[in-house]
Amino acid sequence: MTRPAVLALLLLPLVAHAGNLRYAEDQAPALLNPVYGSSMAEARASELLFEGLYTDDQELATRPSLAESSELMPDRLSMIVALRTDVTWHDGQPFTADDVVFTITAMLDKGTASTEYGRVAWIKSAEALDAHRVRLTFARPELHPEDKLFFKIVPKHLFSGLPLKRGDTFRTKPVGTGPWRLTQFNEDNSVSFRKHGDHRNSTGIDEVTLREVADKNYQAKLILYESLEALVRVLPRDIAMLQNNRKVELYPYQTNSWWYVGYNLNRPGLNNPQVRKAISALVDVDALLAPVGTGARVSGPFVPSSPYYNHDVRLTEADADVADAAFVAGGLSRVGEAWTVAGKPVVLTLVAHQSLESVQEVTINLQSQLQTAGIRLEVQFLDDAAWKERVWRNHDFDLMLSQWTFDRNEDIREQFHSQGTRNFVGYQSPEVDGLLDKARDAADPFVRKATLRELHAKIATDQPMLFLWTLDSYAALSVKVKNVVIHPFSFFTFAPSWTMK
Amino acid sequence: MVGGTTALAALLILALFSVVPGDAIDALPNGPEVRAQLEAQWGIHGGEIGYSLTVSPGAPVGELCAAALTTSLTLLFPALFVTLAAGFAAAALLPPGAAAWRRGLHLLGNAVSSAPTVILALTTVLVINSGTWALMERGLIDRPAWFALPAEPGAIRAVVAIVVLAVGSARLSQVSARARQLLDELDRASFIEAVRSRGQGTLGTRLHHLLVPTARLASEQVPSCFAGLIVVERAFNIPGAGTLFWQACAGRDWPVAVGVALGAALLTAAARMAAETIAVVVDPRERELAA
Amino acid sequence: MAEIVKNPETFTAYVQSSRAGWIALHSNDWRGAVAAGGDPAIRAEAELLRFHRVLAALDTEAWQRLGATWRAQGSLPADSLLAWFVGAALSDAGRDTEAAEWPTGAAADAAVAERKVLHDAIRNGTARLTDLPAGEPLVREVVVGGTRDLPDPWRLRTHARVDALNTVALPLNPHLFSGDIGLPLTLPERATDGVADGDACRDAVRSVDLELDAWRQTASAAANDDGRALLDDLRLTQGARARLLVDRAAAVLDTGRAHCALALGQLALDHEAPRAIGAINSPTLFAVVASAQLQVGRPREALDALDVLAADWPETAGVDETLNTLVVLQGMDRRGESRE
Amino acid sequence: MTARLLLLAVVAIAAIVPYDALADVRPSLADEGPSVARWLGTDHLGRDVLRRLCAGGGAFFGPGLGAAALAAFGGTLAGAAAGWSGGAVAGVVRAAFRAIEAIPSLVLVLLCLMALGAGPVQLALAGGLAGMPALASALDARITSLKSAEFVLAARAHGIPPHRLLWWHLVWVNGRAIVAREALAVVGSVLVLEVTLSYLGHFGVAEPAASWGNMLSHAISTGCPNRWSWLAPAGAVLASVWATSPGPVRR
Repeated sequence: MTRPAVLALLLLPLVAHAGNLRYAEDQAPALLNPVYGSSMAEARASELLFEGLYTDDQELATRPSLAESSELMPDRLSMIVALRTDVTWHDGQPFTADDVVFTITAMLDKGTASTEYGRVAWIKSAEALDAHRVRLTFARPELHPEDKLFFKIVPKHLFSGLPLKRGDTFRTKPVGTGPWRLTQFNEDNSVSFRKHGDHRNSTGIDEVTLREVADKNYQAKLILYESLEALVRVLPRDIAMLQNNRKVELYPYQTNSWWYVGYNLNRPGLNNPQVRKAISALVDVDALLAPVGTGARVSGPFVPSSPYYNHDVRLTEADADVADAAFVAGGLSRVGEAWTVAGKPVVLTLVAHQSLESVQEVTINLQSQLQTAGIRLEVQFLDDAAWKERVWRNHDFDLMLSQWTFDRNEDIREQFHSQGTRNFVGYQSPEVDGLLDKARDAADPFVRKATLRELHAKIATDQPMLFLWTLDSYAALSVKVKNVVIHPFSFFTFAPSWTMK
Repeated sequence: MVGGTTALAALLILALFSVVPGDAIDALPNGPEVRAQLEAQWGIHGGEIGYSLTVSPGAPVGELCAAALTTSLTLLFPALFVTLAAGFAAAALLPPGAAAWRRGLHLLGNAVSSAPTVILALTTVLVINSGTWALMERGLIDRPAWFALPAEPGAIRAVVAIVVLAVGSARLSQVSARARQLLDELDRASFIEAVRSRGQGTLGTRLHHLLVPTARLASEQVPSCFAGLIVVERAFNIPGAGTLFWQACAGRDWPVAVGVALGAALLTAAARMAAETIAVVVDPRERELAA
Repeated sequence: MAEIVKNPETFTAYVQSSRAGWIALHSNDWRGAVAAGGDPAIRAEAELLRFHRVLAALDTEAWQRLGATWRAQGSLPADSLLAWFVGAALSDAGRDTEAAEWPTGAAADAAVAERKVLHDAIRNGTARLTDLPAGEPLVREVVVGGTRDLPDPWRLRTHARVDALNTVALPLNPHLFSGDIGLPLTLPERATDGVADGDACRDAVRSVDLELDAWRQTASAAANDDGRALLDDLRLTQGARARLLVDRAAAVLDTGRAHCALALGQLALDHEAPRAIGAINSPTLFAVVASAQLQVGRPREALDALDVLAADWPETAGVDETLNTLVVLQGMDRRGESRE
Repeated sequence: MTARLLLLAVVAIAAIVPYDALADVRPSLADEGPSVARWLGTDHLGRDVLRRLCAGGGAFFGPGLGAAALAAFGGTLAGAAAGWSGGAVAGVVRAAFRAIEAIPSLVLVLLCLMALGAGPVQLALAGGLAGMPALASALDARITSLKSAEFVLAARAHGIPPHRLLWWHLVWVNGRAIVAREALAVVGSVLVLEVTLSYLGHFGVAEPAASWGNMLSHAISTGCPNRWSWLAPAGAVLASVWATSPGPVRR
């Protein structure tokens, strides 16, 4: 990696501003392999690089992408997908049925331990009939299987074989079929993408640059200073500054995301609902929300405007008497200022991802509230690798602070089902499993809605998590970017049709 | 003399790391896999200094450090030069009986220079950005290409970084104080009187005699300049040895950290050796001492 | 408005006539303004009329899309009254050609028939709006695994009809401020592609904004101190701009330019308090944005806009249920994604 | 000189005032300007800026004193040994210190903190180690220059035992001013270290405890509108750096 050092100093690299869309993320994705995607930053970057068999059109209806057409068998247990023949990978290799089969079998393979396993669990097997036709067989009869074939396809020829591993070199040199290809990971934590020459539909923007700017405050200044063209999430307090600026357009979009404090139900004490209710009753959530910004409180795993939100469920209130009664019922005893169990004062550890927005304000505030109530809380900020290991894999924490973002289907199965791949808190409730299955298999939308509202009430009573709030979210784009349509979840789905003056 | 300093520095750092329990590689989520991969691919085993663990797993430390140091040198050498030039200029600006405004200016310079590099860097970026933005808002200037430090890479960002590096953490005030001493000694020196009495210009002799102490002064500034580098590269988003060292420390990647620390020690030792060789070449007395 | 800023005394005198009414009208609390009576009441009635008209159109569109999507998926239950409700909503809204595709005739259910009679009575003035039972649903059908709650399809149109009865001929422009500014917001001709149409409308508003900024400078320069205070505290210019944009958005929405209406609505929204009704964010703004989002194919985002109205306007509960059933229906077979 | 010591005394006394960081969190009072109750207003979490400023002094003063003591102890021993004995011992000691000086202080401190973990004791150790060479060589230079002075030769002639001569006459009488000044400089260097580490993250004083460094980075990252939330710590840092800087004549 020799670098003409002196030249770098003198050469004024004229970044072509015309076709270069620069957008900011709190943390650059460490891993660009869609099989292991887990953060929103990775989802957005994957949308630029990779494609699925089907995708959303601008009215969010399903339309073919890598697939040309498909034919569902009469018994609805299998389908044959005809693939496009004019698609090439970024490294020039042709896209074939083997890639689709490889991706599905890799994600299904337990050894891969893919975070996206839930999205292919319904496919029993996949086989390539010829270079451009794939047969998929399903575990259960499916009505509209193409609605579930949005997951991204990876190239078979760049992997040494199954099962895939998180550390594969593909993570730093990703190759996809998407409208942009990765040119390089730059030294200053930014990632550059360039238009994929022979992609079937032309893109209005030649280059896209992802720039990691950890400080949210500085992000808003950068778009004001026109050093960025797009900001995925604007902090509520920066909106006033951007709102009356004539060079920036604000696009409100709902990301169905809610924040929560998760209790580890496998830890002694926290597995007792009384103790969990007591802790929830200690926290004044409105005071917790104040330094973070504007949003709405949530009483369960859905956002208030969701069809599944049960408005009859009351929000948790900070009530010392309720907490004291619940603690005593939970077997704790008060000694002086602190709550103790078996003589020892209660000390809980809370883990949070270090690049979570306003994480420090929330954790310090929470520590303060719990300390005045007699519970000592120790906070650990984890970097990406430690977070994945301690939370995703080992569930090694007492409390955790994080947020979930859902697409418009708000499918919370992976979070609350006893076998859910994202059930970090270890919530096991046969009744909830039953309700989840009933909702999934319901044929009537009214029934699904009523079932999930009932689920909301049940989860709120069990309190596996203290549900906090959903934040108002805004994207800010420079007026130079035209023809902008933002996909509510993956943001860049319609980016190929954007244009830049 | 050079070998001695570097060897001792290396011994000290490595001794420090025998204290570290276990191996940072285990902190990695796929630690065991990466360790196995490293051992298979490059035949190394735990404790080897050769390869990065977390910053860019598997990359050879030597290569990483070399590349990073070359970038940092493009900041370090100009910064040293600026420190010396500004130091002597400030010293020359303040002859013993200087006017009040000169002394005031000198005091102000010392105050600014005494600010830690962190605060100096942050304030400089803030002032430049908001100042330019105010001018742009009023339409006095149109948008400069380098605008919005430190996001845009470019020569202006490098120049501002160099100035901050040269001035911060009392580096400039130390150099100007030492320069003042040297100039005073020179004025009182006997041979200057002799030359002046012969009616010749004394500039040539002065420069000749300043060369050796200036070289020594420069070599003493190298360690503190390198320390400032870590902060300046982080504040100005310049990927050099400072950023690499910081990422290594944050990620507990001690092979890379040790590599950069040794690089810094080597750099200082080399600077000292250069100063000594200049002294030997220029000053005959030093030559007898050295022989 | 320009001369009001110059000599605010005329404004205070004008407002004295019905102080509570003006305050309510200014903060878009129309029911309060109607209760206060006087000139503000007349203006509030006009606002209520348009607000309920936009909601009624949204309700009809929601029923139509729910029925059409369900029928397209081929799983529309034959035994349900839903199809009849879609027909009833469409015919009541006068969209007879589309109503023809849906079953019509006498209501099969007694409660529904009785509710239809009550609605007709209210509309011709023999009954009062308060006789209408507030709660939803109108009909609860038992289904495998649960119940199906169908909301009242006529409620919003009845509200609109009642508002029309109460609205007297208006002496002057319903919105005191927007009309007076005389801002030339001329929207461009409709572009073929929806999104391009939205961008064109956005640019038109941006050019008007520049003029508005200039106008505001001159106005506040000419005004004396309390004139300037009036301008800033009451945010008169932003309020007038919002009303102007909402007027145009509602008008453009009727001609089917949903993207343009959406752009105007988003530009009118006061982003500092995006989920609150206040001096700038009027209920009609949220109704227009919801309707535009639905027509642009984003029923989920329409729900977000309607959610703001749920607290103060109980009559929107029905259209909210219809819309979120449509959202659930569109995602029946999908498997959702979730990320941290 | 007295002004500098006075200022440091104020910082030391302010640091002793007890401050419960967590009890001070009041989000309802966030971002308030100076008021009667809170002279410097509050930060983004409603914490009193003035109280945190006082408590923040302790975050660097404690480790600073520890580092100064360590540097003074080690430095005096080594400096005296090198200065007095000369020859082989001096060579070894001087080479060792030149080696430590070859490594930039921030690099050495970061390596120590990475190895030993972050915390006030570790910061004191690292600061002391980094400050030792300067103190030692200053004392060493002083002693070697005085060793051959007449009064030392005369004292020797009068039969004053060498170790008493070294420790009392040379080190205490003549050297203590140097040691004091260098120790003061070490306290200043620990302050700069603390502010730098807090800006870089990871190894600084972790919130919710108060330190001038994390007050600065908190004010910057949250963009707190109360100017004093960053002006106060920045001013305090600059004043303290001035107070501990040993003045132009260093060596």
